[in-house]
Amino acid sequence: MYQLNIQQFFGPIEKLLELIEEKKMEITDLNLAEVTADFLNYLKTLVNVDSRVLADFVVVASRLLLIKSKALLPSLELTEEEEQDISDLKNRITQYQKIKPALILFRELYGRNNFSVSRPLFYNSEPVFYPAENFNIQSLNQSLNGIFEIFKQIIVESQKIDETPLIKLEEKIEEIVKQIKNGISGFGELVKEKSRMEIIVLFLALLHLLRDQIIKAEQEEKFADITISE
Amino acid sequence: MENEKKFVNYTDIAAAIEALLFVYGEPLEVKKISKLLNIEEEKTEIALKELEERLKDDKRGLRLIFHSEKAQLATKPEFSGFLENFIKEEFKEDLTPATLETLSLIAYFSPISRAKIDYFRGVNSSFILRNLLIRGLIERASDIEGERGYLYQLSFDCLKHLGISKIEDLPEYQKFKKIFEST
Amino acid sequence: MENEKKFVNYTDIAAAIEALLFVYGEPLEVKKISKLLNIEEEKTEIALKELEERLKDDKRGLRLIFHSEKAQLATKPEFSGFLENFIKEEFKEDLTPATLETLSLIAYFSPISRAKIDYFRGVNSSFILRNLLIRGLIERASDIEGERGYLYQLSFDCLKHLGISKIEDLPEYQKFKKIFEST
Repeated sequence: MYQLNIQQFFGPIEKLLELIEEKKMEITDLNLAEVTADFLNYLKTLVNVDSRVLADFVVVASRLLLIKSKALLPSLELTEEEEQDISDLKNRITQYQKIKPALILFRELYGRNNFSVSRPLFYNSEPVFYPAENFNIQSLNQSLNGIFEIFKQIIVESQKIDETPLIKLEEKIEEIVKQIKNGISGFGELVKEKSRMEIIVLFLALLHLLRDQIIKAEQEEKFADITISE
Repeated sequence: MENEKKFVNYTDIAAAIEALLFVYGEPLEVKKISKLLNIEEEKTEIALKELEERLKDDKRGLRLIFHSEKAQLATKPEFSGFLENFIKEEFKEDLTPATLETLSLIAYFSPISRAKIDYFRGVNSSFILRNLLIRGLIERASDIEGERGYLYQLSFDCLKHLGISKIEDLPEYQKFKKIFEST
Repeated sequence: MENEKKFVNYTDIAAAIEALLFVYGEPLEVKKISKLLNIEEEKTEIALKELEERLKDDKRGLRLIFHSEKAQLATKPEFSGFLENFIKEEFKEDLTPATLETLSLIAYFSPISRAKIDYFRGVNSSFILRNLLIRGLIERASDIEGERGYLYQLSFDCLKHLGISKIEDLPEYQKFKKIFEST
């Protein structure tokens, strides 16, 4: 049997809210920019997470980076779509904050172990053989075909996930350092022919390296290539 | 029907419903109870209310659980200390934080679609939903598939595990339902 | 015990006994009840008498069968005809798609555990398995207890009804066996 990925981590919205609340801050652009580094660090701890879930985290991370860039470069102009994305993220965190107390109350109730017990179906009856009219070899065969039809879809879906290689931030950080040593100096060159997902992770890796002052990066003007060097 | 019983009043009906639910054990639809007793649904509802009220008495060890137009007879949660042996296997294991997060969203805001759950959590929840369905903690709200897929709600077993007799008994249910509707 | 209840009077004890007998189903010895509730046998006897008297009320659908030191909760005799009819009617109905699904997995892959059935169906099957056991269509495989509980197979009556002598005679048996083993 293939194993379901039982997730031990929080959802990205819950995590973001937690980071903000830890610092007793309001949900503003500035404060979201403030917790971006912490969120990226959390992302780094997500090992063995399937790529579908990781992609959702990366979407949130890329919006945070947008907010962060805007905070660092006030002259940066965002497109309407980007503005929309940012306000959507803030909305979701605000909504989550409102319903979070319910989630805490529920957890408490679930763990209390104060339960009701019911009786099984026809508890005191002895089994009696009652076949039904629609019970025969054909209906059994039909049913089983139906189950495997649906089950096949689930397997295909989960295999698709398994086959997508996990793109690990650590690996991408190493890749950038190696490529710079090999003489590559532009981010454009680095991400040539890479998947969208890989580009996002490479960009995250770049920001990590910048933060830790391992590399230098320059951008002559908006939309120009980013020059990177040791 | 040969064994048909004539009912004189609601107290009579309530006694018959108690016997019926005791024998059946599982949740029984209000509609089905009416059919079995050969009375109007309205009368069944009134008799069920009467039975529910009567069971609230301290002298009684049982209570009625109501959920999605069905009723079930079960023990009062104050006696759970004597009934530890009867906890189902599926409820013994601890739930992960993400699973509890999903389950509580379903509890307060059911019936709720997967799209809505994903939106609130900011992450795909399909594996978690499958896990909750297999454990029997949630169920599909009905066999009608909505435009955006199935709707989910808590199961009777989950209500019993929580020790509540209907979904509205969740702490501050109305308040959070209102907040949710405004989002 | 964290959830232990303190009894104040016999009415309290009677309520606890009602809950206990409801869940256990079979006749329980006074001694066993006393032990479960952690009270003296004398007190249990008095509380049982109180429960018996209270159940005689017309408002109740249940009664206490109390004899040779054993007590059992049951329905009042006046409902027995009606309840027998109910069981018969219930089993005359066609099998639901969910029931047929479960039965087909058991037919082709027996003996099979509940965990496996749940896994293929993607939902909890415990209620359906109980239904099939009572209907005499399946049985627990003798003496083999799987890691996570019982294994299930078709009953002898059921095979006879289907007109096959062994499960290998089911249509497309080899094909399904192969799929099953590869998952």
